[in-house]
Amino acid sequence: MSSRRLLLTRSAAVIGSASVGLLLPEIVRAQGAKVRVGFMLPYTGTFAQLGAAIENGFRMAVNEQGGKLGGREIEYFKVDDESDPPKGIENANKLVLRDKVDVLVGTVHSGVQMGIQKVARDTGVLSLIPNAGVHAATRSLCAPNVFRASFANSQPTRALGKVMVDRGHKKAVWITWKYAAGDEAFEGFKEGYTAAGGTIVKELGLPFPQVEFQALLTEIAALRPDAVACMFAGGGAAKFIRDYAAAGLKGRIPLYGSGFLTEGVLDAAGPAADGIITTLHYSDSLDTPRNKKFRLEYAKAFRSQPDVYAVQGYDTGLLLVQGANAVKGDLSNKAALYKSMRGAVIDSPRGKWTMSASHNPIQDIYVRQVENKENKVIGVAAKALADSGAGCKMT
Amino acid sequence: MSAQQSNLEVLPTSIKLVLGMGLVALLAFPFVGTPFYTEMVTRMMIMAIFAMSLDLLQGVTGLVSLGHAAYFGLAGYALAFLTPQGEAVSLWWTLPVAVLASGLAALIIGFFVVRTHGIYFIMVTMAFAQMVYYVFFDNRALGGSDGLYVNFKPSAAIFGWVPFDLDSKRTLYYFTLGALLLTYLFLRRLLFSPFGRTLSGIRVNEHRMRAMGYGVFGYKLAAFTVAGALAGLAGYLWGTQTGYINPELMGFHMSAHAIMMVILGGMGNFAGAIVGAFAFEYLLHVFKDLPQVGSINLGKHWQLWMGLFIVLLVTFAPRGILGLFEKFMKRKGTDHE
Amino acid sequence: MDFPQFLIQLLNSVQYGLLLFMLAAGLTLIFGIMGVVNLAHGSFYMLGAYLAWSLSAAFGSLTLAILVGAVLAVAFGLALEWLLFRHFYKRSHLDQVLLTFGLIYIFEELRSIIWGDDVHGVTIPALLSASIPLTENLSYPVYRLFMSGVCIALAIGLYLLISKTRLGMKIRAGAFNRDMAESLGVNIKLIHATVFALGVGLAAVAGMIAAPIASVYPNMGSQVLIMCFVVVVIGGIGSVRGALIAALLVGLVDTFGKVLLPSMAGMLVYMLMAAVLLWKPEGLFKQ
Amino acid sequence: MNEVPRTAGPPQGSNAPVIGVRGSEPPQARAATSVGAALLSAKGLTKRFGGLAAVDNVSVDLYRNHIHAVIGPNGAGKSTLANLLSGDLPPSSGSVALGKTDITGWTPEKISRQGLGRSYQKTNIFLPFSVWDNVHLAAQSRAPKAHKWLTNASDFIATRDRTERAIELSGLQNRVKSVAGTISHGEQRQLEIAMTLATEPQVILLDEPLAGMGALETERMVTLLQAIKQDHAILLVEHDMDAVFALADKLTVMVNGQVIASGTPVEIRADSGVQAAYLGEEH
Repeated sequence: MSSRRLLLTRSAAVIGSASVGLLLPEIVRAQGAKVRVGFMLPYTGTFAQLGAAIENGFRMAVNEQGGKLGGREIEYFKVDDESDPPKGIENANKLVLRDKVDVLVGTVHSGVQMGIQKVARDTGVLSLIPNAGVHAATRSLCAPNVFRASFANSQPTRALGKVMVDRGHKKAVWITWKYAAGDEAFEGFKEGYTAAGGTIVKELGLPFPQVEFQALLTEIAALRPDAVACMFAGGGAAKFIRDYAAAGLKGRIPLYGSGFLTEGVLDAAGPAADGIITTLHYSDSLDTPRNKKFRLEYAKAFRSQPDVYAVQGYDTGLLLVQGANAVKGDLSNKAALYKSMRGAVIDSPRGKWTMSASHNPIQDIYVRQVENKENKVIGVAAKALADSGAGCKMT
Repeated sequence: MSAQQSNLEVLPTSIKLVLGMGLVALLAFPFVGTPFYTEMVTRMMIMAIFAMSLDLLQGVTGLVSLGHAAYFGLAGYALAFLTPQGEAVSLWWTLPVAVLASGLAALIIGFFVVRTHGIYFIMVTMAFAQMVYYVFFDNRALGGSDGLYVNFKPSAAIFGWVPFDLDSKRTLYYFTLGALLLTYLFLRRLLFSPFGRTLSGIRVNEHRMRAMGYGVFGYKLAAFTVAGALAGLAGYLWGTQTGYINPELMGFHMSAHAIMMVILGGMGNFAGAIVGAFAFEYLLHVFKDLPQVGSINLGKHWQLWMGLFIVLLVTFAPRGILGLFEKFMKRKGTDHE
Repeated sequence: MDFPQFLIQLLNSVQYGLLLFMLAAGLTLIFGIMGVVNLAHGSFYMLGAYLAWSLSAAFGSLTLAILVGAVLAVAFGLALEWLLFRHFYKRSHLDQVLLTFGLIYIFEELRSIIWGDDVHGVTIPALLSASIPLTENLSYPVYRLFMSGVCIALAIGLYLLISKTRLGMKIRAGAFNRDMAESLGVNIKLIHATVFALGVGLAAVAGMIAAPIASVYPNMGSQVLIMCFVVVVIGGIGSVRGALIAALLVGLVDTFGKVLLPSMAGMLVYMLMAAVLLWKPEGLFKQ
Repeated sequence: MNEVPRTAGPPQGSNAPVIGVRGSEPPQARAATSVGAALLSAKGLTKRFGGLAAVDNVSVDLYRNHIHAVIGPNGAGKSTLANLLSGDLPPSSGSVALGKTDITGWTPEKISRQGLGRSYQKTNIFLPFSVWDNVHLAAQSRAPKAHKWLTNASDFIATRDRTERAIELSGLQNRVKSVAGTISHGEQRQLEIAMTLATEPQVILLDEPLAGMGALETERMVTLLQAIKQDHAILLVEHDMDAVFALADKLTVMVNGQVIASGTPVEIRADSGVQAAYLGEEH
């Protein structure tokens, strides 16, 4: 089916390029020489910061190659995806059909990613995911032309369970927003935690993106679990951390979480965050030469400190670079291109990682503990952790 | 009050002419436009149908619904649920079912909201849309926050015979254009039917309508239901084109955009809604593609431009594009005398 | 849940309800007295939060920040009223919806240009940062109680302002019948400007008071806005008392909904609204 | 509000009429109006707003071919009475019967469909519509054809005839095309009547149809009212005494929501109480 649709769009593209929509503000660009890379990232709204970091990271990786991909110049195209799922298809098509990009890099928001995934499957364009962890992208809806350089939603939390049990917390309450990312994070936590011998006393949730936690905190206090595991991000995360401390639970019932709980919000959360233990595939304070070098250069290049999103963007760049070099910049040679990307070993600031059969990173997950506004790495929760890729059939 | 403004219900010849030319352009477009723009215009036409459905409430009956997107989304979901994983489903029964589903939802919700007036109506419609939104957003079984795929476009096959194939962008384009024209003609007829006259009577002076014996509740409810069903038609087409349905389709922004389209074009005559939908989508497109000027990327701040545009529009041209156009033609007319 | 549990949840509901009231009060005033639909109300809340953050950073004192911020917000409100809103009182609700929707866009973008898109926190003043233990492992933050206190004071203040002062009398007269009020020598223009600025001020102050526990982030207004709508609709447009009752009701339903019916927590509040409207199509306390 | 000297008002606390027996007709009056049963009959209508009774235990009967005028100073409750009869306001107590049917507490639309039409004190028409559309909309209310979504509204002969008849009767023939908002005040009042007639009521309530009219317009309106009197029962609330006495077969005088007198013009003229209470100020 998708191949048939592919053929259709191709033929349509031929008709299209033969004629030019002069009535419309399309800048007709010369085909050929340059590799056309399209960023579909949030440049406005809640995730704007993440979009910027990802783009910076990506550009950095490419600039390390002298700004070339397999020897070819690059032309960048940008679309603000607004983190608005209904516009996902439209925006992706802007890059694929109008700008005729060879590579689509995006995005952050899972719902929008579903839109990109649709376009990627229908048009066969090479799609690189720098953040969104929605499972379907590398499971039931996986595709040979879709690669993820970040994580699957359940990956960080899958490693969390064992950490908690090892620290003697066998009865836990789980709390998150009731939305896809939350559910998928829970899946990982549940399997990891129960496998390690822990029991989940209760699963709490509140509507996304509500931030009135008090009722649930009260319930947690009443349930008296050994520990609490959670998955929040952004402004909500900052508020949850503060409320958790303010409710006097901090210090009585240890708080664990997916690493995103403490990414980019530590300034906002303040001392309330101290001691929180999270699991993630990266930490700013990761003490390796590779990471130090990366952080130094990034800071020099963009006059700001990189975060996990910058790293993911950077790795997305590295992944593409490897592929492009393997085919000498001829991205139309898809078979070879995909083959090399599947086999890629990415020497990332987060540590070396490889690509799973379903095109999701097989990577180490670190245990981090917040210590005066920093995620200190206190160990490795899981080595070379892979996502199951359940239901993925590459066509 | 906008209710007091005449709505150009009867379109001046000049506008009819422009619309005619527009239709010709639409008919010819797929042969000159690139696939991307063919898709874009298809989407514009879908939004135009959506906007017209709202105009029946907003422009004709004087009911400002801030939750109209709910019915748009519902039909999309209906299509997603009716389409099996492995194969295409028949257009001929799913389309009516989806439209009826939206209509039914509008009937039920309408029963609550139509009893309210003015600001209440605005806010209550919005709140109900939120309710519907959460039903889908919160339930994994209904797709949750990630939404649902429509894996195959509906098939038009009748007993093996395939009159047309919606998988082709161009076919879908003309199919949508057909739907647009039919909806427009239907609503124009409706506007001048006894039903339509009654609705506009309710907009202008509900109290007098009651004093003359009209049961306004029933009429409003009927209008709300029809509008919901037509929004459903648009939603079904959306689902067919994009193949991806998400709760945000029923969100507050979607509803507000529809309102803007109707105002932008000019209310109460449906032609305005079409013009408005095209203009609005096109403006968004333009604002986002604004070039880098010096160190500032104008395109990045598209929200600012959009916001300013809306504020200026509503401040200076509350009767929308057609209103301006008509005024302009009138002035020209008087100049000649 | 056992009885102390229940009491604590009750406290939570009331506390949340009072916060909602503080937000909705300004909205219902602007609705009721000028009949203006203001979708941008949430933006004023956000404005307040960001003001609290940037000013408290500048002055090193939240209290001072709130005082200055309130003044700025009111000034902003006056400017906005003079520049735009006063031209829209006689326009249809439709135009008002459109205007204020456009403003949301503008405010969001300006926010991102001025303050960026980061998440920020505002530190709670030292003397309010303590917590009162309720059970052996749950304690209640003093700041939340302080917020409730502020909200209650506000409620009383508004009540006195509207029903006891000359200004309040004029306001009511204006809302009841502008021509009559004008013939009584009330300067309607001035009254409207005042009320609008007051409404903006209330929303902003709510944002500032809430900033320390809510933290400050983009689009924080939009979520709040819809809740305010629900509160205003349930309470009855223009009725401050109604807003108070409705806010407490919503707080109750939301809090216990999360605990007892988590699967439908998102919808419960809207269902409450539907129920109320079936019973009273114009809210609990129609003016 | 009340410019009536207390002394002239009815005895405090009692609703006893000064003249005439409320409810039943005084003999002279009946003589003048022997036209069978009342088309509309209201018994003991009362409307309280909070404490004060705007309409206090008022009864009226309306007969075909018969104009019943209600006069009284401002705030006497005349318009409130009209609103009670037309269903715009629900009565606090008392009952209204239209023909044989009890319509107490009915909605305006139901009452209108039952055969009662009214015009309003404040011109209450469809300003953006043409005169024709105004009347046509009124005429259509008798055969709404709400289900005919694809037929043009003006294709219904019966409705069109009703519209034309009403327009002719009210003398607006040469105005059919003009927008209602643009015609003169007098014509707008005529349009009010036309719209009321187009709903083909048996009972008509006219709330100050002459308000703010010039002498010429008044004259035209008076003839118009005489013309429509034929096959309708009319309740006329009016300030213009000359017109009232020229038109009315029966008058009811209200003060402070209460009926202080009721009878034929002759009787009312003769009534000293009314003289003092009300008419005095007119002359």
